[in-house]
Amino acid sequence: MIVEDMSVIEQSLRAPGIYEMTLYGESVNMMTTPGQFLHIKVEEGISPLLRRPISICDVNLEKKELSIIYRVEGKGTTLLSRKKSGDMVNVLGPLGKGFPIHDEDEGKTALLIGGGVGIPPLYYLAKKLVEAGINVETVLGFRTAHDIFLEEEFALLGNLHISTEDGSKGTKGFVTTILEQSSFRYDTFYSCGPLPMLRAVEATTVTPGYVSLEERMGCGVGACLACVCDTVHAKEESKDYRKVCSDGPVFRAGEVVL
Amino acid sequence: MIVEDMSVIEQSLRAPGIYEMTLYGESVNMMTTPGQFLHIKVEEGISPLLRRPISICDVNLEKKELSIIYRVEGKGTTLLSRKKSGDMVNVLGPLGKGFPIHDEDEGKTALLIGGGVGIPPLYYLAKKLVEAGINVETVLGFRTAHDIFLEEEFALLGNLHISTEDGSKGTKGFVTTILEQSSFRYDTFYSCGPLPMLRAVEATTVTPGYVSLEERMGCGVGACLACVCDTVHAKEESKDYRKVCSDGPVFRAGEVVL
Amino acid sequence: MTALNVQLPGLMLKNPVMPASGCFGFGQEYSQFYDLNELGAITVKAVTVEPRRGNPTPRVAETDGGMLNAIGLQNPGLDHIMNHELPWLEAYDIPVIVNVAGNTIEDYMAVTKRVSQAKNVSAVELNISCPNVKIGGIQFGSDPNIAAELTRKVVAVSKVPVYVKLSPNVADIVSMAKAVEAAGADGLSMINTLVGMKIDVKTGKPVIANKTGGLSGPAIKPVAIRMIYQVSQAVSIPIIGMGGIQTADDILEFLMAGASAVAVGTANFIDPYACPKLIKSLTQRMEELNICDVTDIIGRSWKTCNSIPS
Amino acid sequence: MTALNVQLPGLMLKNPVMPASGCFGFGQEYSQFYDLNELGAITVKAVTVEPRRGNPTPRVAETDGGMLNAIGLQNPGLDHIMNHELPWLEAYDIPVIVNVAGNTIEDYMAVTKRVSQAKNVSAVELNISCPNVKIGGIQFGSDPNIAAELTRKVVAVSKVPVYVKLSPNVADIVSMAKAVEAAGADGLSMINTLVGMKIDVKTGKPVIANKTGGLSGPAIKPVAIRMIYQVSQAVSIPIIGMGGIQTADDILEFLMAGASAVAVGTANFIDPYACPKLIKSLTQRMEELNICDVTDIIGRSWKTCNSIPS
Ligand SMILES: Cc1cc2nc3c(=O)[nH]c(=O)nc-3n(C[C@H](O)[C@H](O)[C@H](O)COP(=O)(O)OP(=O)(O)OC[C@H]3O[C@@H](n4cnc5c(N)ncnc54)[C@H](O)[C@@H]3O)c2cc1C
Ligand SMILES: Cc1cc2nc3c(=O)[nH]c(=O)nc-3n(C[C@H](O)[C@H](O)[C@H](O)COP(=O)(O)OP(=O)(O)OC[C@H]3O[C@@H](n4cnc5c(N)ncnc54)[C@H](O)[C@@H]3O)c2cc1C
Ligand SMILES: Cc1cc2nc3c(=O)[nH]c(=O)nc-3n(C[C@H](O)[C@H](O)[C@H](O)COP(=O)(O)O)c2cc1C
Ligand SMILES: Cc1cc2nc3c(=O)[nH]c(=O)nc-3n(C[C@H](O)[C@H](O)[C@H](O)COP(=O)(O)O)c2cc1C
Ligand code: FES
Ligand code: FES
Repeated sequence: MIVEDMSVIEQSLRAPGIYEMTLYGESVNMMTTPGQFLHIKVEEGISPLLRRPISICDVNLEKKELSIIYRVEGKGTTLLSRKKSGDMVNVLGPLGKGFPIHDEDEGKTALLIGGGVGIPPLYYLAKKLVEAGINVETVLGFRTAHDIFLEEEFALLGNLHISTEDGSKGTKGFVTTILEQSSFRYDTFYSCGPLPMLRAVEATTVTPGYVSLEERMGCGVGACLACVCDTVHAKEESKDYRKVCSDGPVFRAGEVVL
Repeated sequence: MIVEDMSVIEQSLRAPGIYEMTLYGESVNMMTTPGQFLHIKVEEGISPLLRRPISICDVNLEKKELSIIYRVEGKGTTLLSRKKSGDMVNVLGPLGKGFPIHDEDEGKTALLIGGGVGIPPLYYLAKKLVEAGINVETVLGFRTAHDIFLEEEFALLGNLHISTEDGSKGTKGFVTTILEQSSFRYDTFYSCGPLPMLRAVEATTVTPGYVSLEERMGCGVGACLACVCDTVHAKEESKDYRKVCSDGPVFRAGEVVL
Repeated sequence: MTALNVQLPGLMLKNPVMPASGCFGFGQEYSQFYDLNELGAITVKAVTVEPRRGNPTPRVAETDGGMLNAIGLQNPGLDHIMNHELPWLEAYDIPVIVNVAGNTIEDYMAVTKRVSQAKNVSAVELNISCPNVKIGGIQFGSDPNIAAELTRKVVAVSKVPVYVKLSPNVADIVSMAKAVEAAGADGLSMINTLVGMKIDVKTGKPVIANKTGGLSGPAIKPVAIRMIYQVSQAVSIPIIGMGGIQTADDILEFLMAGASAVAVGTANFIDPYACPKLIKSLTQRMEELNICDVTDIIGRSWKTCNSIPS
Repeated sequence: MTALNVQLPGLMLKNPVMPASGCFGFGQEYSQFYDLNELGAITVKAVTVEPRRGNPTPRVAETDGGMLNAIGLQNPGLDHIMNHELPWLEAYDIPVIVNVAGNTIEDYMAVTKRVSQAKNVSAVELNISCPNVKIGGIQFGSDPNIAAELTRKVVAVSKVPVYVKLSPNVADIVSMAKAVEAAGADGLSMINTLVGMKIDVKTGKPVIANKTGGLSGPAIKPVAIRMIYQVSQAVSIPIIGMGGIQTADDILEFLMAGASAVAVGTANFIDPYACPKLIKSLTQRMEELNICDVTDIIGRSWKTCNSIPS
C-alpha cells in the first residue's frame, strides 16, 4: 500500500446518484486481490478532513487503471462526483485483505451475493474467479430497476439473478428472496452489501463463504481502532476483535459478529 | 452593496506574486466611487472561512467588468490566484466609503501617493480625477524594479514618479524620499499603502488629503467592530472611533490615528 | 405546512432563528440587506453601563474552520443605546434580546433594569461568558455560586425574562446551568466562544492584540452540541443554541440536541444573508425530512419517545 | 545547520516530532510506510491493566475541521503489551513513551510500575483526560487535588520520568498544571481532546455509539495554543504540545506558544507519512524563517527577550 496522487481518467453516471470513476496510477500494480479498498482524500486541506473508503471495482493492470463505483452520500462523495478527467485524487491503497480465491477450486462454483454499493468489489472478484476457472453464479439486489448497474458486465461472467425491492426488474424482494426460491449449487459464497443483507445471507447459506463489511474508519491501516468488530468468540473484556480496515474488510462467514 | 457570484474573465501575473484579476457581474454597476473594496469569499465552504477584502482597481461600467490587483499573502490569496477564466468567486460589494472627488476642483491638481498593494485603488481614482478635469501627479513606491506594476497605466494619466527601495528604478528610497526631494504643487492628496508610509505621508504633506487604511476584518459591513480605529479626538472609554470597513477605508488625513 | 414558530419565555418566535449577540451590531447594518422582520428575533451587541472602547486591533484572526475575536465589548454605552439603537429597532416587529455585560453585579443590574423597561425589549441575555475582558465576564461564567448570585439579583430587577449565556470554558457545564436555573433564570443561551489563540510564526507573537480571543464558527459546533445535549436533559428551562451554525442541518442538530431556538453568529460575516437563507432552507429541509413542527424535534437525540411526526 | 534536537526529562529527542497516543497504535502499522527511527519518539496507545474492549461502533465521526472519536481505551492489556508490543519496538532506536490509563489510582500505579521497567520505555504519559470512558479518565483530569494525588503516587513507583496529559475540558488549566507539577510530574502533555458530539439529523441520534466523543484535529488547535501559552508561563516543567498539528507552521506555533516538543495525532490518519513529512518540512521552514535551533523559539510568544538567533 502506498499513497499516490492518481489522475482521473473518466467519470460517468451509472445510475441515479451512482458514479463510476476510472483512476490511473502506479499503485494499480499492487491491486491484484479483489475486495481490497482505497482510502481517498477527496480534496486537499481540511474539508473534508478524513479519507473516504471505497472498494476497488475493477483493475486493468496493463493500463494501470482501476475503477470504483460509488454512491453519492454526503460531502466527500459529492465532491468526488465533481471531479473531471485530468483532476487528481490522493489515494492510499490498496488496503485490507480481499476475497481469497482458492486455486484448488478450479471447476467448482462460487456464488456472489451483492447489494447496492456492496456490488462493486464483487465485479473484480468475479473476473478473477473466472480467470481461475471457477464458475460464477451472481445474485444482485437493487432498490428499483433504475438503480441497476454492472448488469451487462456480470452477465458476461456467468448466470446473473437480479432482485429489486419493488419488482420493477427481476425477482421482487431481496437477494435472499432469490436465495430462498432457487436452489443454487455452489461451493463457496462471497457476499458484500448492507449489514441486514449480510446477516440474512449468513442465515441462508450453508457452505463456507466470505462476507465483506463496512465500518466508519479513521486511519484505514489498523492504527486507530475505529473500525473494530467482535469475533464470534469474543468475551467481555477480551481482546478478541478484528479491524475491518486491516484484518478485513473480508472475513470468513461466521468469524465476526455481524 | 450586494452579494454576487462574479465570473472570472481573466487572471494574469503582473509582477512576482502580484496578480490582476478581471471579474464580470451586475454589481459592477454600483462601483462608481474609487477607493471602495470587495469582500471576497474565495472558496465555498469553510476553508478559508472568512471573506478577504480587496480594493477595486479599475471598473469598466459598460462591460460590467472590474479588476483587482492583489499580492499572494496566505491561504485566501493563494487560492484566488489559482482561479481560471470561467470560475466563479462570491463577492460582497462594493463596500466602504471611497475617495471623494470634488467637482469644484476642476483644473486643480491632485497628488496620488501609493505603496505596494495600496496602489491599485489609486488607479481607478486617477481615472476618475482625470475625467473630472483634475490634474493628476502620481508617486508610487515599490521594493525593486521587478515589483513594479501599473506603471504605463498611471503614466498615461499624468506625471508619474517612482521610487524603489533598492534604487533599481526611479528614485532610490521611499515615496517620501520623492516627496521631500521634489516640491510638488497640489491641492489635495490621496494616499494608500502600508501604515508607516501613510504616517510619513501625513507628516510630509501640508494640504488637505485622504488616506485609505487596512485592518483585519470580520463582517466588512460595520456590524462586528473588528476593524475600528480611533479618531484623533478619542479619549479613554469614549465611543469616538471609526470602522475601517464602513466609515472608511478612506478617511480625511488627520481624522483617525494612524 | 411546516410550523417554525416557537414560544419561549418573553419570546414569541415566528421562527427559531436569530442573529447572535455581537455578530449583528444593533441591526442597522444588516437591514441594508433584508427586512429584519424576517428574523425570529434579534440579539444585539453587549451593552455596558459606560461606553467601552474595547480592545486594540487586530481583533480578529482566522483559524481552521473558525475565527478568533477579541472585540472587548466595545459599545456606545447604556444611554446611547436607550436613546438611539433601541428606538431605531422599534420600526421592526420582532422580539429584541439585549445582551448585558459588566464588571460587577451592580453593572449587570443597572443595565438590565433600564433596558428591560424599553418598550421593545423582550428579554435580556446575561453575558457571563465573554472571554475578552479582564474583569467580569469570564469569572461570572465559571463559578456556579457567583453566576447564581448574579442571576438572582438581575432577575429581581428585570421587567423581562432573563436568559443566561453560558461559557463553554468550564469543566462542568451542567452545574453552571443548574445553578442559574435555580437562581431564577428563564432560559439559557449557549455557547459563547472557547478561549483560543493564534500565533504568527513570522513574528512569533499572538496575532490578536489582546493575545487570546474567543473561538467561534463551525470548529466549535461539536462542543456546543455536546453541552446542549447534556444541559437540556438536566434543566427544564429552554435553551437558545449557538456555535458554528452554517446550514439548516446544523439548526436541526441544535434542536435535536435540546435547543429550542438558535442564534447565528459568525455565519453572518460570511454571508450577510445568512439568517434569512437559513430560515428558508430550514423549511425546505424539514419538509424533506418529514418534520412538521420544529417543536417536535427539540431534544429528539435524548428523548426516549421519538415518534416521527406525520 | 538547523538543530532539531530537544532534550526533555527521559527523552533525548533528535527532533521534536512524535506521534500522539492512540493515533499510531504501537507503531507496527506505520512501520509499513517508513522507518520509525525517523521519529523524535513514539507515544503508544493507552495501556490498562486488563485488556479493554472499548466502546461499540461507530467510534469516529467527522466534523468541520476535526473529528470525534470514542475508542474507549481499547487495548490488549498490560501483559500482552509487555510481552509483545514493547519488545517489538526494541528494534527501533527511539524513545518510547507509554500512555497509561486506568479506573483507579492503583491501576495507574500498577501499569506504570511495570511498563517503566521495560528496557525501552523512556517515559510514561498519564492519560488523566480520556473523555471516552465512564470511570477514571476525565475525573482525574478535572480536579487538581485528585490529579496531584495520582501524580504523586505514580511518580513514586515509576522508574522513568512521568508526563501528565491534561484535559482541555476544564475552566482553569493552569491550576491543573501547577498541581501536577507540584506533585512531581516531570512534564506535561497537552491537550487531549475536547468533549463533543455530532447528531445525525436523519435519525435524530448521536452518530457515535458512545454518544459523546473527543474532538481532535485542526479545529481544536487555537484552544491548544492558548492553553500551552498560559501553562508554559506558569510552570517550569516542559510541555509536549498537541492538538490539530498538520503543517510545519503549526509545529512552530506550538513551540512558540511554549511547547518543547509536539505530538501529531489525527494528521496520521489523513496521511500515513504525516510525521516524517512534518520533520522534513520543519527543517525547511526553519531555514526560511532563519530559525537555527528549535530550542531558541520555545515560548517565544511570551518571552520578553526574543533575540532572533542568527
Ligand atoms: C471498506 C469499505 C468499502 C466501501 N466501498 C464502497 C464502494 O465501493 N462504493 C460506495 O458507494 N461506498 C463504499 N463504502 C461506503 C463509503 O465509504 C461511504 O459512502 C462514504 O465514506 C461516505 O462519505 P461521504 O463523505 O459522502 O458521506 P458523509 O456521511 O458526509 O461522511 C461522513 C463520515 O462518515 C463516514 N461514512 C459515511 N458512510 C459510511 C459507510 N457506509 N461506511 C464507512 N464510513 C462511512 C465517511 O467516511 C466520513 O468519515 C465503503 C465503505 C467501506 C468501509
Ligand atoms: C480595505 C482593504 C483593501 C485591501 N485591498 C487590497 C488590494 O487591493 N490588494 C491586495 O493585495 N491586498 C489588499 N488588502 C489586503 C488583503 O486583504 C490581504 O492581503 C488578504 O486578506 C490576505 O489574505 P490571505 O488569506 O492571503 O492571507 P492570510 O494571512 O492567510 O489571512 C489570514 C486572515 O488575515 C487577514 N489579513 C491578512 N492580511 C491582511 C491585511 N493586510 N489587511 C486586512 N486583513 C488581512 C485575512 O483577510 C484573513 O482573515 C486590502 C485590505 C483591506 C482591509
Ligand atoms: C465578533 C464577535 C463578537 C461577539 N460579541 C459578543 C457579545 O458582545 N456578547 C455575547 O454574548 N457574545 C458575543 N459573541 C459570541 C456569539 O454571540 C456566539 O455565542 C459565538 O460566536 C458562537 O456562535 P457562532 O459560532 O455562530 O459565531 C461574539 C462573537 C463574535 C464572533
Ligand atoms: C482515535 C484517537 C485515539 C486516541 N487515543 C488516545 C489514547 O489512547 N490516549 C491519549 O492520551 N490520547 C488519545 N487520543 C488523543 C490524542 O493523543 C491527541 O491528544 C489528540 O487527538 C489531539 O491531537 P490531534 O488533534 O493531533 O489528533 C486519541 C485521539 C484519537 C483521534
Ligand atoms: S480505521 Fe483505523 S483501525 Fe481501522
Ligand atoms: S469588519 Fe466588521 S465592523 Fe468592520
